[in-house]
Amino acid sequence: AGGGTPQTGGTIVYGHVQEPPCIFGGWIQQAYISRQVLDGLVTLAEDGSIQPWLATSWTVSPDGTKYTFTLKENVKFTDGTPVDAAAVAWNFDYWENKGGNSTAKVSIDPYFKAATAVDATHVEISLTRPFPPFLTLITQGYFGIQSPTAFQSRGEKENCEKPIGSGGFVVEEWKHGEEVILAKNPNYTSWPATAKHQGPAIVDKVRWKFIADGVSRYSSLGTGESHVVYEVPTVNWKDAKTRYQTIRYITPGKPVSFYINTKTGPFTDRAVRQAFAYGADRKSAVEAGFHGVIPYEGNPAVSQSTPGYNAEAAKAYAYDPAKAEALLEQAGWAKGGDGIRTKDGKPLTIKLVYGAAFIFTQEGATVLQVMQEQWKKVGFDVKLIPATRAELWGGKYADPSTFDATPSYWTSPSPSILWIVWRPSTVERPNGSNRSFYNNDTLGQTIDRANGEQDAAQANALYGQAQQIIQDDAAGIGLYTQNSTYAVAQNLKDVWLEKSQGEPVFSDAYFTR
Amino acid sequence: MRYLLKLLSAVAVVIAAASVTFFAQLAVPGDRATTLMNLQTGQDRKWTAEELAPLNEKYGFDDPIVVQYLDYVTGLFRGDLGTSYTQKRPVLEVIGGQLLPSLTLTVLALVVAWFLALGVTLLTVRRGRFLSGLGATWEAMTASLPHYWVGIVLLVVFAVQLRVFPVIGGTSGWGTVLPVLTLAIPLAGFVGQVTREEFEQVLAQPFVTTARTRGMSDLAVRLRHVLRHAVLPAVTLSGWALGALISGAVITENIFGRPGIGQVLVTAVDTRDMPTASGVVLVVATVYVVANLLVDLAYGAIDPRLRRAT
Amino acid sequence: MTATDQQVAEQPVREEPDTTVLRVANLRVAFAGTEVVKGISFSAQAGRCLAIVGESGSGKSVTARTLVGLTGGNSRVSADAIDLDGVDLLRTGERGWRSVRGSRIGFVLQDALVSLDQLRRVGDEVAEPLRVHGRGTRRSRAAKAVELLDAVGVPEPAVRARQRPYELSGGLRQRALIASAIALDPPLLIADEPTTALDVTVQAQVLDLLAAAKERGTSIILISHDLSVVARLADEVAVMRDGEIVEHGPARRVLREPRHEYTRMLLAAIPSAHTRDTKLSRPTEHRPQRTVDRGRPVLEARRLSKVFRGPDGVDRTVVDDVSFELFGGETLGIVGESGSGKTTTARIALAILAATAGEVLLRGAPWSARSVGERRPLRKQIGVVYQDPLSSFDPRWPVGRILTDALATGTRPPASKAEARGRAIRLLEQVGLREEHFDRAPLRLSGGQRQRVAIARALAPEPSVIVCDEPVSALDVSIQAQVLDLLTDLQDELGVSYLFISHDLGVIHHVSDRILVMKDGRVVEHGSAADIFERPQHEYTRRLLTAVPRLELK
Amino acid sequence: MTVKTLTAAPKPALGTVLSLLVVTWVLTAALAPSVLTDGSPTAIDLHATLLPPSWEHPFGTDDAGRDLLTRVIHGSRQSLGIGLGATALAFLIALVLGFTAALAGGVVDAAITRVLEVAFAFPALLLALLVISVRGPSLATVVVAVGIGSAPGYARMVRGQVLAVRQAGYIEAAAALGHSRFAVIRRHLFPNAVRPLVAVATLGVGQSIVWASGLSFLGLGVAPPSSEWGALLDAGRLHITTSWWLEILPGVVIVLVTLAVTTLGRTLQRRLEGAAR
Ligand SMILES: Nc1ncnc2c1ncn2[C@@H]1O[C@H](COP(=O)(O)OP(=O)(O)OP(=O)(O)O)[C@@H](O)[C@H]1O
Ligand SMILES: Nc1ncnc2c1ncn2[C@@H]1O[C@H](COP(=O)(O)OP(=O)(O)OP(=O)(O)O)[C@@H](O)[C@H]1O
Ligand SMILES: [Mg+2]
Ligand SMILES: [Mg+2]
Repeated sequence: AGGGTPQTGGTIVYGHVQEPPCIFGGWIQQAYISRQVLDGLVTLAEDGSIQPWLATSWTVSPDGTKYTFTLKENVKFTDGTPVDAAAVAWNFDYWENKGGNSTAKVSIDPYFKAATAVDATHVEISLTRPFPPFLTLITQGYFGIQSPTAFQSRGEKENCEKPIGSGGFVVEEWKHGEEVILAKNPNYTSWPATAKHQGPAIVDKVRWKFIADGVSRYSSLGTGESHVVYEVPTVNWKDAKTRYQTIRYITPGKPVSFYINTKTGPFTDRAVRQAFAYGADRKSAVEAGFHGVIPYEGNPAVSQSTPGYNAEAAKAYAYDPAKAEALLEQAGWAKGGDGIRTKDGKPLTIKLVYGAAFIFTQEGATVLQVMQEQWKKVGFDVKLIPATRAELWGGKYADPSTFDATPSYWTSPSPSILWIVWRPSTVERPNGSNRSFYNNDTLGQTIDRANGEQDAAQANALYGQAQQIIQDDAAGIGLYTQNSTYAVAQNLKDVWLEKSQGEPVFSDAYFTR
Repeated sequence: MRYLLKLLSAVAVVIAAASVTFFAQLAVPGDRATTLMNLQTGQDRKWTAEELAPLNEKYGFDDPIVVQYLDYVTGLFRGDLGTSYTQKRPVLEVIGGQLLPSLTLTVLALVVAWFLALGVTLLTVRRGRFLSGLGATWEAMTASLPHYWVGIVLLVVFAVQLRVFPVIGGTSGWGTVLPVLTLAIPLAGFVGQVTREEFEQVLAQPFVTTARTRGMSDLAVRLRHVLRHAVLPAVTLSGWALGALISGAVITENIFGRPGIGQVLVTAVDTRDMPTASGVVLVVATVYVVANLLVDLAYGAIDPRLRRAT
Repeated sequence: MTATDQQVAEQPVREEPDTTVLRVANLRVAFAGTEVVKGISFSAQAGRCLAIVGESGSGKSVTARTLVGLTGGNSRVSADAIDLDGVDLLRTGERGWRSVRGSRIGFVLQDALVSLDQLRRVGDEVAEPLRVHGRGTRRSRAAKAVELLDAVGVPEPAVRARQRPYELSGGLRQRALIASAIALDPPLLIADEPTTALDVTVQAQVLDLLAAAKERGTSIILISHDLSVVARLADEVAVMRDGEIVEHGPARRVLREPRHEYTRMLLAAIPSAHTRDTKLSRPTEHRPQRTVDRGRPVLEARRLSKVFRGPDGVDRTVVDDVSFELFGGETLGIVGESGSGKTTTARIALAILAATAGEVLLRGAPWSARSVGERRPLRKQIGVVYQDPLSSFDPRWPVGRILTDALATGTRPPASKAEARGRAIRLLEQVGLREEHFDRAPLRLSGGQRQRVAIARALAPEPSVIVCDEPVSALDVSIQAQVLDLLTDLQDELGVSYLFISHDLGVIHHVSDRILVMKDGRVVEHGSAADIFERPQHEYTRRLLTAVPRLELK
Repeated sequence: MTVKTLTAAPKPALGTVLSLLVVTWVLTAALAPSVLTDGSPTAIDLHATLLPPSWEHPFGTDDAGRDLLTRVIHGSRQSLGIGLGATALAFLIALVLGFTAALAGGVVDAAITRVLEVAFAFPALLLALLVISVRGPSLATVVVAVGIGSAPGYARMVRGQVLAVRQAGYIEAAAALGHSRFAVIRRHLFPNAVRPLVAVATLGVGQSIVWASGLSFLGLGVAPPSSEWGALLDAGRLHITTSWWLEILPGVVIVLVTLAVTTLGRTLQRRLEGAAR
């Protein structure tokens, strides 16, 4: 709204939801906060282009397997040690070979070969095969560069609580269970090309609070106790739009879509999977559950904000109960007295396992319940099985025998996520992330080709084909996009989201009076 | 000698509780290394043996259970509760930071509950049909309130609408008011109910009539004579309540964004962070045991007859 | 009887009009519509004692409580006057009552042993009236409390003042209570059953204490159902029955020459030496001559002793080398103060409790030495009647079930339900109850009726010995008389033997052929009733006997 | 002449009647929900979402257009089931432990007492979390979690009760009549020890319902689309500032039902105690 005089200093109170166990790690909750502390090599711009950050420029070898980054000079970690090529190389080595960050690892596995320091300011990263998404992938928060000196000289605890990077903020204190206090790094010199201002952070501090309860979180903005809140409850979104600056980020990568167990159970039959997709008005359900705030996503493979998104494929399987019933009839599932279909005396029971209260909020659970009702009408007996965190993380529902469908998402700025999620699982290269157990060699080859394709248009065409294959086979069923929503108080300007994963950036933000 | 025995038995109870937790968590299906891997990646999948090997190695998950247990218990005697798998910090530190807010919350809740309960009881027991009925109903009603419903209603009314208290006050003084009330109101109902029952019985005792025959006013009789007798059951209840509240406060912590041991416990169980979960139980059990020792002392102070019995 | 006597009896107030402290006229009290005090009038004079006597439930305590405005919940009180020194208390309101309580009227509640706050120091309790009425300082009150305790004859008053009531014996507690009641030297002292809970020896001391207060000019209203207690203190007696005063006059006259039928009955019902071979409730009737078979004892105790380990880990010998023989058709009385080991002896005799040493024989055969299983079939030979019958009945069982259950354990278990019922009803009739009581819950029976059911239950298996542990101590005299008569009737008819335990010497004297006197777990004296009462050998026995209040008037 | 009237101790007459009404209503809802409502608790109507209370929808509708009153009525079976089931389970455990401890005495008693002590020191929340980790969230799990969680308290009560009743005169009287130990336990000890606990159990039912709703809050409750009351509260939470009825009304129902059950329990307790005195 333009008005107001910019101020220097002040403390931003930010209401986040979940508290991660450590500030640095492979969980998106960790990326959110480590983005404030650690800088990456490169960053992703609004238009999808790669922009300089710690690396001022880079070259790619003609065969696409060698990336040489030129580092910004005189950048120092907050422990005073230089951000040099050796440090960067050490970080890559740590993520890929020392188990330092398993998400970073799976993102660029098996393409990554080695990182070597050419000289103080040049680092060379070699790949086993050409992999153009590489640059995009390393814009993610998992690839934040830490001080090797600090890391190696300190204990696990310090590294967990206070990673040392060269970012706009340093971790001043972590009041566990309550908040992380980030203090401005006064010597900040390594802002990304996408930054809104040059120089250290304008505010003095950020209090990164963990407020699990949606009502409290959103209300705190209204009472002036916080300035920015994450995950505005959808019921409050309309209100938020009128009272605050709002930012909505549609996460790229795999949207919230169902993995469909193609290995055992009724969904081994493609027709049944398709009937399942036709059988529920997913769009209306999503609108009802999320109060029209979160967009429906028909494409199970990648979400609409991902480069190379196949919008055509997304249109398949619009709600058509008649077609669903016809498909089921053909597949030999006949309706029984109670409306539930059976085949060979077996009812058409679908075990739908979902992460209750964290992957799926109450709002998401409503969506499932609406669809459950609709599926019942066409003859599916869908059992909603809420899984606790302990169960999911413990791998209780990892085995194909334990579920028929399970919704989940995987954020990634690149369509190469398809490789992680849909790559066929083989004995020598098992893929535990392919939770549809969908082993389609053609699909695997298509994605592989796309990943290696230097020409962007060509690559996107291939990614598009891959999405089509998944959709045609109903190996997954789309549901909605993963969203990050933020509401920002009117007197706080220039809070922006980085493009790769939607993390808030506070180093450019300032208060107005 | 008797105190030494008491102390020993208290220590035994605490260690037993922690041990039960240790084994109970082992009995829970699912593999710890898998959980940790999934946790690190935000996944819910299976991992290969090689992928899990470094974690198994690091935390000794492959050691025989007896060895793991002995490690743990001997650690306890050295004052070492182990290191959190997920937070990489000593459990003592993980819990240490959360204990004070939890204790503050629960102790204050207990105190406030007592004041509410005694206030209502003193003013309403046997004070005419209407007042007594009102008091009894109030107690029964507040005792039936689900905690988080109270919390959310208090939050919306007093913090969001009236803005008397902060929404996310954390551990600040004002911020503690609503969380304390959330826990205290239902507890006050409980305490009130047992006190009322006892109060009614004591009011009918001959010594109360005797006090009246000396010309004492009703209020004075209640305060000087009856109260002391009537609080005994509520005192017992308090020992139990303190132990129960401290882990049960998780809901309140959740709503008001407060740190606390309840949150730690829930997260630890979710993430199969065994040392942390066992540590929390150890602490809660200690609080319980200490609270009950205090109850014993309070008993003795209130009713010297009980000093010998215990 | 002279005309003056008559006059005094009818208009006691006029005798010394100047000294009237309290005047009550036409007092009525009703609870929830039921009138329990039905228009009574009396007055109290300075330096004199008015005794109100009457059976349990006649309205004595209610009257007393009404005099201090503490009648109780749901009550309706009306009177033409309750005048205290010319002030109508009924018109004073709660504030007025409070200013009178403690300062103008001292009150000693019926339940002496629980009338002091157990959690406060005795001194504080005694001095409480001073504090309430704003007399003195904290320090001076403490001193006064010690003084008061000393005045009522509490030894080591300074120590006692710092103790708590549960650390004091019953007698000391009763005295402390009286000290508290007279703390402000009220002109009127109301004492409701001040001696009921006490041993005879202590009873005497308390009565002396009240007598001393009377000497000092205090007006005393003494409430009791025990005429012998009244006889020692009262100048004037009012006899209450069903909420009315049926007879009222100078103590001498009322006790010596009762005019009302009810008063006469009360007096006759008091068991004593005189009543030995008569029926208490039918004074003219004599017991038939009995034959006691002095051959083989039915029950024999040989050198019993019992050691209990207390909670403090210290062993206490509660029964110490007790031996006795009980012959067929005989009553052996055991008397002794509270805690002397009477009940413990009885439980050992019943083989419910194992003795630490010694042996019990039943009909010459080993009894206590047998195993539980071997004893079970023999149990029908020995019955028991407990002190508190109510707690010895399963609260869920009606009378009929209690009796049929007992019949089933007997020598001739009933073959059918109908037979059981018939025999149970016959038992009820035998103890003076009727068929209508068969389905009654024990809770809905009066104390005397309950005791009869207990006796019926003891009789059901047709035992030859019945152990009676304080079977009448909870009953008032008239009902006590009926129960004692019943027991002697049964003995006359069936020839049962009784081991009869009581702390009441009158009762023991009335029923026993031979007597065992116990003190501190030992038998200090035993012999025939005549020997014990007329030629007591042991010092303790003599002390017991002198302490017993007697009806003989000065 | 003056008349003085003092009022009596409160008689719960009105409260008892109202409580009976509420309990009748909830029992009807649990056993024959169709008597109170003809709708289906899962019937969605995406054109009638988030409607405030009205004649047509007395409790309003939720974000899937489901009628909240219908859901509350149909949820009563599970909520009540949890209350009754958990209390029954707790009592079963408590009776076994309590009687064994009190009757066996000695080492057994000491052992059980210690176990109970540890159970008390053990946070009930953790117990629930563990049970749910093993079995996954479901109605049965909630019953087991709440049941086991409240058993130690009852067990202690049972033990105390048995010890107290064992002292009673009628137990000795029965033994003196020559009844066997077993007969005495069966005919006198058991019924008299258990009877006062009936009222306690009634109170437990209400508390279990409240407890279970707490589990729902932590995402550990009964699986959807169940409209168990705790789940309704959980679902309504985010709506409290926008569609208050979704949170407030189920809460009021829980409180009323618990209050009614508690009131009846107390009345029952007074009756039983009165009769036993
Ligand atoms: N608070 C009360 N409510 C109802 N009835 C009462 C109350 N107090 C006493 N009564 C009844 O009043 C009658 C007289 O009782 P009271 O206590 O005066 O008898 P008492 O002569 O003192 O007998 P005891 O010798 O047993 O002490 C009894 O029938 C009793 O049940
Ligand atoms: N089970 C027991 N354990 C420990 N001490 C006991 C037990 N039973 C009785 N005593 C003690 O033994 C002593 C004698 O008790 P007993 O009941 O035999 O006395 P009593 O003569 O019947 O007295 P009372 O006239 O008061 O009934 C008392 O000091 C009592 O405290
Ligand atoms: Mg009386
Ligand atoms: Mg005795």
